[in-house]
Amino acid sequence: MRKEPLIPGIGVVTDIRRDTPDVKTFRVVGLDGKKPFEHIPGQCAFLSMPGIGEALFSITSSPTNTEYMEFSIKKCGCVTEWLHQIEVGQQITIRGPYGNGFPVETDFKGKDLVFIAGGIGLAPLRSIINYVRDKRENYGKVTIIYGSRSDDDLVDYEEIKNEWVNEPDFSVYLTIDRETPTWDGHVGFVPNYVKEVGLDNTATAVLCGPPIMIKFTLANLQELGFKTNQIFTTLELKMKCAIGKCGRCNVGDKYVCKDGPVFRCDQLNELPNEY
Amino acid sequence: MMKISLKNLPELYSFIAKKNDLYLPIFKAGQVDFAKWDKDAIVDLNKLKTTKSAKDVFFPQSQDLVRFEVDGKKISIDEPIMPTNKQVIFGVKACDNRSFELLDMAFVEDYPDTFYEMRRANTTIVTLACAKPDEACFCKAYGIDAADPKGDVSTWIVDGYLHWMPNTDKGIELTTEVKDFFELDMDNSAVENQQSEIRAIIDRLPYSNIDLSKFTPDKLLELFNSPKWKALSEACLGCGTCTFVCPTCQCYDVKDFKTKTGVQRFKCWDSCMFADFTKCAHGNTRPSQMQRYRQRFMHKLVYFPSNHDGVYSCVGCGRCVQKCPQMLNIVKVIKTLGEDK
Amino acid sequence: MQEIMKQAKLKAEELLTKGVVNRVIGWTEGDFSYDCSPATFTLDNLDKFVYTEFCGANLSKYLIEESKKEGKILVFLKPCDTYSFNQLIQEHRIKRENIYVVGIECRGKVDIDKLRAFGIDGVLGCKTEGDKLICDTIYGEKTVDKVDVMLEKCLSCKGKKHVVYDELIGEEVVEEPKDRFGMVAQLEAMTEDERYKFWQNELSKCIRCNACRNVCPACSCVHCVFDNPDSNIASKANTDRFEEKLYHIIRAWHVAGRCTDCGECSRVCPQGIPLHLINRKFIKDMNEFYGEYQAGEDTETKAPLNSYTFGDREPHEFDTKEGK
Amino acid sequence: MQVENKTFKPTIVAFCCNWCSYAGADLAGSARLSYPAEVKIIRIPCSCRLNPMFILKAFQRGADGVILCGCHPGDCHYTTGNYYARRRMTTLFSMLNYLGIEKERTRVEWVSAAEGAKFSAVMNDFVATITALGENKKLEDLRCKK
Repeated sequence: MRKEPLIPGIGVVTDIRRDTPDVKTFRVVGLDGKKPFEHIPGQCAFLSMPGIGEALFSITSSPTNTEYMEFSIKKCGCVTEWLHQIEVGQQITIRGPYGNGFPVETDFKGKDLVFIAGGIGLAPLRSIINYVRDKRENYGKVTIIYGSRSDDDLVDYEEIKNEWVNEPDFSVYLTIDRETPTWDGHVGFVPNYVKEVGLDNTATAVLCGPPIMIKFTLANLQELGFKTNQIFTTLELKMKCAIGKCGRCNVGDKYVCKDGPVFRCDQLNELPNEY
Repeated sequence: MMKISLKNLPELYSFIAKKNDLYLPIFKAGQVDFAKWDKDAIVDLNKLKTTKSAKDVFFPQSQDLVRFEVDGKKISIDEPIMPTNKQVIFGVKACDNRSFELLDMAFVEDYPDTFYEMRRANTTIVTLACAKPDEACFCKAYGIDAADPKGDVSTWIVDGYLHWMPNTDKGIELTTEVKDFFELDMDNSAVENQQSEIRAIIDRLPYSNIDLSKFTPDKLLELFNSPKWKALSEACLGCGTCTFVCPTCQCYDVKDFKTKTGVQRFKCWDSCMFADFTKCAHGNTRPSQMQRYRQRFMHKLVYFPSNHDGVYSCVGCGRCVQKCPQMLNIVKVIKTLGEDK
Repeated sequence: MQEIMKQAKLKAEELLTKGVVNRVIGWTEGDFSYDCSPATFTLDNLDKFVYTEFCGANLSKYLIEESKKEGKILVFLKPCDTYSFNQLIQEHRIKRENIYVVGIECRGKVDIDKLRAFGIDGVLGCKTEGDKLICDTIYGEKTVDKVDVMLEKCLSCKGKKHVVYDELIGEEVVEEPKDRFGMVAQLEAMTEDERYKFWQNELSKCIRCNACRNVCPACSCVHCVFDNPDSNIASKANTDRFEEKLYHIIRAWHVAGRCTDCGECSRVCPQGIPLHLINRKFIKDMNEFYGEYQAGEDTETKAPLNSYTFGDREPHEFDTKEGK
Repeated sequence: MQVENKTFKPTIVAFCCNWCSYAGADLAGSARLSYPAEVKIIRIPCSCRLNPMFILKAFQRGADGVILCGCHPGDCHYTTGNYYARRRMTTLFSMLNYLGIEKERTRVEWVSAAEGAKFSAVMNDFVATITALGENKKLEDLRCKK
């Protein structure tokens, strides 16, 4: 008999890392100690605790990681609050992968890539950035622009500082919204920074962050000469099933869970403005 | 074709109910709804429309999915109980029967819903022609023929007899089991007469020729941005009556309930008309009732056809026309938006 | 009825033209005479305004949102609707200064479901002639006594007096209030088990569409307890028989003492559950225990559950009444 | 039926006002007056705090009887709380009975901090009443039984 898609499997949290004051990264494996399932960058999984609720998170780890899966989760609702207080060894339920993911093997192949993220928006991008690092020969130059409220709020700062910046043909630009005593880098909002770093407008851009950042960054990218079919972003709406049936996450005739979460901007422009 | 006298139906019911869960339109406290038959049930085959549609039989209002037990940091999952009973649903009208095909598109395509699929596979559908369609019916607009209701077995009630005709293998199987209750009926004229009567009535129903031509996927943005939604949705209370009586509404919620020793996860009907439908930690993408109202009708008339080869997610049963507390309905939407060319 | 409608339309036109109000809330025509919906009008669409025997909908609740908007709104209220209006004023849910109330004559409204239950299917249009209702249907013309197909709320009318208005249209019909508590008393006279069976039968039809709550002028909370996931009672389906009872008991309780008995809950219930019988039980009890009180009669009197006396009866004394 | 009732141990939820009956229960304890172990006491700040939802939830979760104990009218720590509670419970219990719920399943008693003996007597009596009445079937939630 086929398995009911809404019935999850069980995963174990084997490591919890505090990234920022309100973001933790959880390492999850299956009961057999292996990675719960295979995925492509940008896809999501449903995590839940029975009795608390179920919520969809993008998978932060790269598919090239064969041992475990990671989720960077910001505390903002009831499920995430519960997740933030658990300890290593806690079992959770997990089902997935859901969504279309980034077109890493098609549209992105051989291209120069620009990743622009704000705050917890780095979570889905981290998956693809690490994927690109592991399959370096398939992709061109990589530019990463990442901003956050403060230096404390930079997700995965250690990895960025110690690994990403040293990667060949990688340029990493970090920025924070407001000056802090411990920060000697760039200060300013991401959309403005995008215009300052001198992007090559033939590259493919991938955006993820709060709606307001996306809105302004999009405008600025287009000013720089990026075409809408060169820009990709991810959407997030309320979901209950992730299989295109519960009827919540549609934007027009597209279901974010099934047809998304990754959309190209020209596709988005054809959809009603309800996200 | 075969026929059975209406007064012998209770015997037929109890025979079918021996091996199957039998669902019939049953009268209870003033309302007729599909419910499991037992010998005390008051069957009402004359009721044109049950209050709720027949979708409950495949997509019940609440469906237990899985039960968890939580012990410290450990979680265990109890295997779900699958609906393995054989079912017969009797007295389904053409519109409701058509709605099952639409629900199939929603639930069986891509990740199939196993509960739904299993119930579908285990159920034999016996339909019944609508002898007296009413003013709110507009099944004809969707090419449904209420006089020839299809399903696994079609039936007609004419002059004290129920005429029975199997259409599918499942229907033939059921017919073989129950054939002793029937007498052979070589003369189709009674049924044919009724059919032409029904078709004649339907032809003069006010909504039969409602114009759907405006609702095509390429008009998605134009329809979505129409300024008329505001006035259309003005009186909407945001209740779920239309969605819960609708045979094709399929949205659901997944919820947990803490039982005595574990957690029961269940799926239950939800309504896109409810204020909290799309509410989550970061906000609400459809904060106003106008947006929720628009979503429901856009889904039925544009989004669903766009994803399913132009098939509308409406069967013209007219339940929303009759049940909306403030008398808003899909026909008013079709007429209002359809009139601008 | 035609005459009243004409007067109401003229009044609306007059006040709109004079600029006393900038919009009107009333009822708009449908395709059949029974399907008129509440709607707002300006001079542009006033031709669609109707006032017929099917205008049962209470417009008071819409004023919560409407009275927050710019400018004054004209509202047509039937006598029973004015009680809800007063109650909302008392609860500070609507801004009186933004509303121009026109009381409109009412001689009882018709329930389309009752008409259907009477065997009159396929109604295309209706008109009143004296006490009769003449229905044009796809199956020919049918005539019924209007009183047989009236809304439950009209059969137990509180009286035809408007308790609040700026202006009246039509004559104020003099009518003795009808007995509202007959059915409640009948139920009280049953045994516990009979009553349980009655309610079990009725409440098990509930599909939790929330129409009763959403239409209720007393249910004006911005966030209902049943929509709060943290309340642990926010199930959307009556998954267990318990939930239908929980929902209806708590809902009736939350409006106890504020319910004006406008009867909208029973009118809108798609399953025909006699919800008014629950609300009226509270009203009847409070009348008997704490003295006559009619919510919405004025905007000053304290509701029974918001007040007390030293000598109130003790909780276990409710069963000392006759019956049981 | 008789046999069944003998083995039936009801679950009773007693909502006790912090200022009187909760102390009354304490006093009953220190005076070595017994009350049945079936009574589960929940302390509330005032009898007026009792949301009707609590009562229904108690029944849902398996209570067979619910009792509210508060200060005698006139003695409320907050002056008037129990007067409001009295009206609320009167109408609510009347409603429950109207829906067919046995009226014996719900009760309000006024027990002061000095009335340890009364507390014990009330509880014994209430448990005996509920035991005789049997299991709560009319307000049960089957999901809460598994």
